[in-house]
Amino acid sequence: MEYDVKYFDRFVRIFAKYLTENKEYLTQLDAAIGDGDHGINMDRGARTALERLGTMNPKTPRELLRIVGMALLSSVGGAAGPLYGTVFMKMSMTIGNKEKIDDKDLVKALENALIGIKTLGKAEVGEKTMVDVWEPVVEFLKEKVLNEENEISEICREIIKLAEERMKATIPMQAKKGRASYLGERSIGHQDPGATSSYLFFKSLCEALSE
Amino acid sequence: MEYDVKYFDRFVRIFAKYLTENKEYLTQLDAAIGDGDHGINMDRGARTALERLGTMNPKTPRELLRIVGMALLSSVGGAAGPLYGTVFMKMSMTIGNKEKIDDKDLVKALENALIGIKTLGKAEVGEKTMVDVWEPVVEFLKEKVLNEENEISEICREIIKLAEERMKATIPMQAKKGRASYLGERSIGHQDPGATSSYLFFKSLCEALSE
Amino acid sequence: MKKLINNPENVVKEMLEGMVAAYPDLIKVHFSPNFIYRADSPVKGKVALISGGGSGHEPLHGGYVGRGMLDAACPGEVFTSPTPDQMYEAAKTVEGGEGILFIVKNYTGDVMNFDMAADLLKAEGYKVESVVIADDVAVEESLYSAGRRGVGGTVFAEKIGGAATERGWSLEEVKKVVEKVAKNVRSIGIALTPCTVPAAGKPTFELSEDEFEFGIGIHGEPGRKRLKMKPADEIVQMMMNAILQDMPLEKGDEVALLVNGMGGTPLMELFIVNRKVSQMLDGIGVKRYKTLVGNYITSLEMQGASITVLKLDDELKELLDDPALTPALRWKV
Amino acid sequence: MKKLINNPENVVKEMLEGMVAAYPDLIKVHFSPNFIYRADSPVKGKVALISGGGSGHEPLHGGYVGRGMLDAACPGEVFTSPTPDQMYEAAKTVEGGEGILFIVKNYTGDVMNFDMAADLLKAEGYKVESVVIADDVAVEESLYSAGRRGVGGTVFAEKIGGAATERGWSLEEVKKVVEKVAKNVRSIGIALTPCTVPAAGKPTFELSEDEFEFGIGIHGEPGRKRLKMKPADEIVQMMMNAILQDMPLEKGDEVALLVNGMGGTPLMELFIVNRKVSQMLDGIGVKRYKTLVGNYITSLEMQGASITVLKLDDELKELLDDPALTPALRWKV
Ligand SMILES: Nc1ncnc2c1ncn2[C@@H]1O[C@H](COP(=O)(O)OP(=O)(O)O)[C@@H](O)[C@H]1O
Ligand SMILES: Nc1ncnc2c1ncn2[C@@H]1O[C@H](COP(=O)(O)OP(=O)(O)O)[C@@H](O)[C@H]1O
Ligand SMILES: [Mg+2]
Ligand SMILES: [Mg+2]
Ligand SMILES: [Mg+2]
Ligand SMILES: [Mg+2]
Repeated sequence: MEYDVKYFDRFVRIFAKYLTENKEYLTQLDAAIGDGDHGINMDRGARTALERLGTMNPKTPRELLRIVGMALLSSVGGAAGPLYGTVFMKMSMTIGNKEKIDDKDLVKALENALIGIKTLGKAEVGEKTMVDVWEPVVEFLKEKVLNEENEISEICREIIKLAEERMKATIPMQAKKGRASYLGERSIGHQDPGATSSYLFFKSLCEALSE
Repeated sequence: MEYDVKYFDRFVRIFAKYLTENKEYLTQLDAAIGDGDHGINMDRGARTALERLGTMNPKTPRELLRIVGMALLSSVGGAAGPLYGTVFMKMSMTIGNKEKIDDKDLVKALENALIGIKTLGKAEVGEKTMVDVWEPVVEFLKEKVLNEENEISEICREIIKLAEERMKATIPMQAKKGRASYLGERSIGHQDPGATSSYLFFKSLCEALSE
Repeated sequence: MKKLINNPENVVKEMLEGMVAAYPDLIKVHFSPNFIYRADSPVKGKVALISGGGSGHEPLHGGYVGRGMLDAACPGEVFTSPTPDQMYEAAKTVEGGEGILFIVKNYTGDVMNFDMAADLLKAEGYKVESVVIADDVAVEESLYSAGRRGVGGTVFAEKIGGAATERGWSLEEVKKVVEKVAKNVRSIGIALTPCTVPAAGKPTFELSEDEFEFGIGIHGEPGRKRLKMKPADEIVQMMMNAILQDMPLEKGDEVALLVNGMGGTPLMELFIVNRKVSQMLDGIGVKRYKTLVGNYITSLEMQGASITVLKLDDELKELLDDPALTPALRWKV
Repeated sequence: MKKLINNPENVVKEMLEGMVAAYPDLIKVHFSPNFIYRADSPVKGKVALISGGGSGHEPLHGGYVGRGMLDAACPGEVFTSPTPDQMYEAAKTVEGGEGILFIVKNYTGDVMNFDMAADLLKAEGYKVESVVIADDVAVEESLYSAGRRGVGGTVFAEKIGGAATERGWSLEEVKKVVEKVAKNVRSIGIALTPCTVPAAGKPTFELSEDEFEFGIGIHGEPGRKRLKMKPADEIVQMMMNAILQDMPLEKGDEVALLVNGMGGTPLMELFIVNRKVSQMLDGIGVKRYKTLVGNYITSLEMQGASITVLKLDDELKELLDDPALTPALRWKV
C-alpha cells in the first residue's frame, strides 16, 4: 500500500477522535497513578492539531506530520507533549520530501519515532510507560514488514491485538519513569495512561488504512 | 427566704452545669441566625467561673458575684460576654456588703442587672434578644415580690414557665439587635440563643432554692 | 472536621506561639490576656493604633501589627469578639503618650467589648477614641438593626490609620482620617463553601453543590440570598453592582481595591475575579490606583471571595503609599 | 465542582489577565505563548532567571517575577508542564546579554519541555543553563525512578538565584549558587483534602474524613502512605523526622524555613504547624534565621501543608536577605 497525505490526514483525525472520546478515561487512569491530566492534555493537543490542519491545509505527509508535531509540542505540555510531539516530528523528518511512502518507509518512520521517545524519556521496556507499547509493536512491524515483507494492512489485527496486550501488560508493572514512579510499589495494579494513548495511536494507524 | 453565699454558689453551679450541658444546643441555635458560638462562649465562661470560684473561694454574695462577673467578662467574649458579665457585676454592686439578702433584695439586684443589659445593648422587648426573657421576668418578679410580697420560692414554677414562654416567643420575631439582625426577615422562625441561655439563668435561680 | 490542630481549645494560643516564632523581629505576643504587639513598643510620641476581633480571620488583625499599621491586635476566640481586658492591657503596653485609637469592626460584641475597655482606660486618664468600620453592603443599612458588618474595609483603615500615626498625627487627626476611610469604603462577599469553627466541629452552615451564598459575613453569617451557582463573571457583576449602587463612582474617580479570599480559595480564582472587577471599573472610567489580591481577611477554610472598594483622595493615596512592615503587608520597606 | 471560574478552558488566560491588572507596575504578560515577565525587561547586563511549571500552584511561579527574583515565569495548563515555545519566547524577551538560567522542578514533563526550549535557544547562540530542583523527601531517591519531585525548595531557589542575578553574578556563578540551594533544601507535604483540576471536574483523589495523605505531591500525587488523622504536633513530628533523616542538622546550623499552605489551609493552622516546627528545631539547637508562613506553592484549594528546610551558609544568608519586589514576596524594598 501507499501512504499519502490523505492517509496521514485520516490517521490524525481518527487518533484525534479517539483521544477526545477517551479524554475522561485517560484522565482517570492518570489520576490513579499520576496527576490526572493525560486525557485533558491529549484532547487539547488533538483539538489544536485539527485546528491547525484546518487552517494550514498541508499538501505533503512531511508537512502534515510537522504541523501535528508542532501542535502537540506547543499545546499538550506535561510529559506526553514532548514525547508525542517528537513522535510526529521524527516521522516527518524520516519521510522527508516523498509525496507517498510505502509500508517499509512507514515502519522506518515509526522506528525513528520510537528512538525519539527513548532518547528523550530514557525509558526502557518494563518501566510502565508508552515505551511498553511502542517497542514491541515497532519490533513486530520491523520483523513482519522489513524482514518478512508483509503489508501492514495484512497484519492489522495482530498489531492492534499486540498493542492492546502490551498496554494491559503495564498493569502489573511498577513504574520506574514519569510521575507514576513516585508511587513506588503503589503504582502496581494500574494501567499506564501513556501506554493507553499509544494503543490508540496504533489502532488509529491501522484503522486509517481502510477507506 | 434568705439568700447567702451558699445560695449564690449553688445558683452559679447549676447555671454553669446547664450551660455546659446545652453547649451544643445553644451553639446550634446561634449557627442558625448568628455565628454559631453562643454555646461555646457560655460554656467557656461557665468553666472559667467555676475555676475561679474554686481557687478564690469567696465568702460573700457580693464577692462571689463579682468573681463570676469578671470571669464572664474576660472569658466569654462576643455579645454575651459583656452582657452576662454586666448581669453579675450589677447584682454584686446592688447587694453590696450584705451577708444575706431577702427576696426583695434579690429582685432589685435582678432589676439592676436588666438595666445594665439594656444600657449596654440598647435593646427593647420584641427585638429578639435576651431582653425578651429578662424584661417580662423581672416585671413579673417586681409585681409578685415587691408589690404582692410573695416569696420567690412560691412562684418558682410560674417564673420558669414565663421565661420559657418568652424564650419561645422570640421564634416568630425579626431580630433588630445583635448579629441575627443582619438576616432581616430571615431571622424569623428561629429561637434566640441569648434568650435561651437567659431562660437557663432563671431556671437555675429557681432550682438553687431547693436544697 | 479535619484540621491541622491539636486541641480545639488551644488553637488561639498555639497560633500566637507559631506566629511570634515566625516574626520575632516584628512582633511580640502577650498571653492571658492575649494580644500581639509591635516588637518596638511603646513607640513614644505616636498615637497607638489598636484593633482586634475574633480569631479565624488571619492575617487580620495580628498580621497587620508592625511599623505603619497597628501597634497591637487583640485576638478573641475563633469568631468571637475579644474581651475588654485584652484591649485594656494591650493599650497600656503600647501607648506612647499620644492617646489610643481603637479600630472596631461593627459587631455588637466587638463594639461592647471595646467600649468597656475604653471606659476602663478613660477612667485611668488615657485619651481613647474609637472608629467603627461598617462597610458590608450585603446588610441593608437601617436605624433598627445593628447596622452593617465591618469586613474588608478594616484592612485599609488599619493601613491608612497606621500611616497617619507614623507621621505623628494627633489622635483627633488620625481618628478623622480613619473615619474618612470608613465613610468611603464598601465591601461585599460571597461563599461557595462554609467553614468549621474548631470548637464547634461542624460547618457553620450548609450549601449544596450548585449553590453559593451572596452577601456572606466573615463568620459564616448567612448573606442576602442563596443562589444557583453562576460563572465567576456574573457573580462579580452582582457583587460590583451591589457596591456601586451603594457608593456610585464616576469617571475619573480613583480607588484602592481589595480582592480578598475567604481562606480556602485558590489564588487563581481570585485573579479571575480581579480580571472582571478591573474590566468593570475600567469600563466606567474609574482608575485603579492600587490593588491587593489574596487572603487578607478570611473565614478559616471557607471558599469564597470578597471585594472591597475604597474611594481615594490625595490624602488617602499618600497614606496608603506610606511604608508598612508587618507580617502580612509589606510596602516600601 | 464549585469554583469561581468562567470556563475551565480559559482559567490560565483569565488568571493572567487578572494578575497583570493587579500588578501593572511589576509585571507584564505575553499570551500565546503564555509567560509573565518583569515590567522592566530586559534588564541589560544581568543573567535572566526563568522558571515555570503547571498552573494551579500560585503564587508560584508568576508571583515571584520581579526585581530580585525571576525575570520570567511560564505557566502551563493547570498541573501540566509548560511547552517549549513558552520558555523559548520568554527567554528571548527577557534575556539581557548574560545568558539564561532555567529553574526546573523535577518532573519528567517539566524537564523535557525545558530541555527542548534550551536546545532551541542554544541553537540560536544563547547561553542556557538549567538547575533542577528535587527536594521532596517523600519520594525515596533511586537511580531507577524519575527521582524526587521539586516542591517548596523552588521558592528559595528563585529568591536566592534572583538575588545573585541582581548582584550581577555570571551565569556560572548563579548556576552554582542555585545548585547549592538545590543540594541543601528538603521538603515534605501532607494533605487533608484533595483538589479539583477545573478541566477534570473531579477531585484528583479521595480521602476519607479521618485520613490524611503523608508525602503528598503538589499535583495531588499520592504520597508515602495514607494514615489515620492525628493531632498537628504528631503530623509535624513525622514530617520533620522525614526531613531530618534525609538532611541531618546539627546544633548551631542555621536554616530558612517555609511552612507552606496547599491553598485551602487556614493561616491559623499553618501557625500551629510553625509552632511545632520551631520547637523541634530549637530543641536540637538549630537557628531559625528566617521563616515564611503562608501560601507560597499551592495545589489549588487543597487543604494541607508542606515544610521546607534550607540549610544556610553566609553566602545563602546574604542572598536571601537581598531585596525582592514581586507580587508575592516583598523584602527590603
Ligand atoms: N520518561 C518517560 N519515557 C516515556 N514515557 C513517559 C516517560 N515519562 C512519562 N511517560 C509517559 O507519559 C504519560 C503521562 O503523560 P501526562 O499525564 O500527559 O504527563 P505528566 O505526567 O507530565 O502529567 C505516562 O503515562 C507515561 O506513559
Ligand atoms: N444589643 C443586644 N442587647 C441584648 N442582647 C443582645 C444584643 N445583641 C446580642 N444579644 C444577645 O446575644 C446573643 C448572642 O450571643 P453570642 O453568640 O455569644 O455573641 P455574638 O453574637 O457576638 O457571637 C443573642 O442571641 C442575643 O440574645
Ligand atoms: Mg499526567
Ligand atoms: Mg454568636
Ligand atoms: Mg461570636
Ligand atoms: Mg501533568
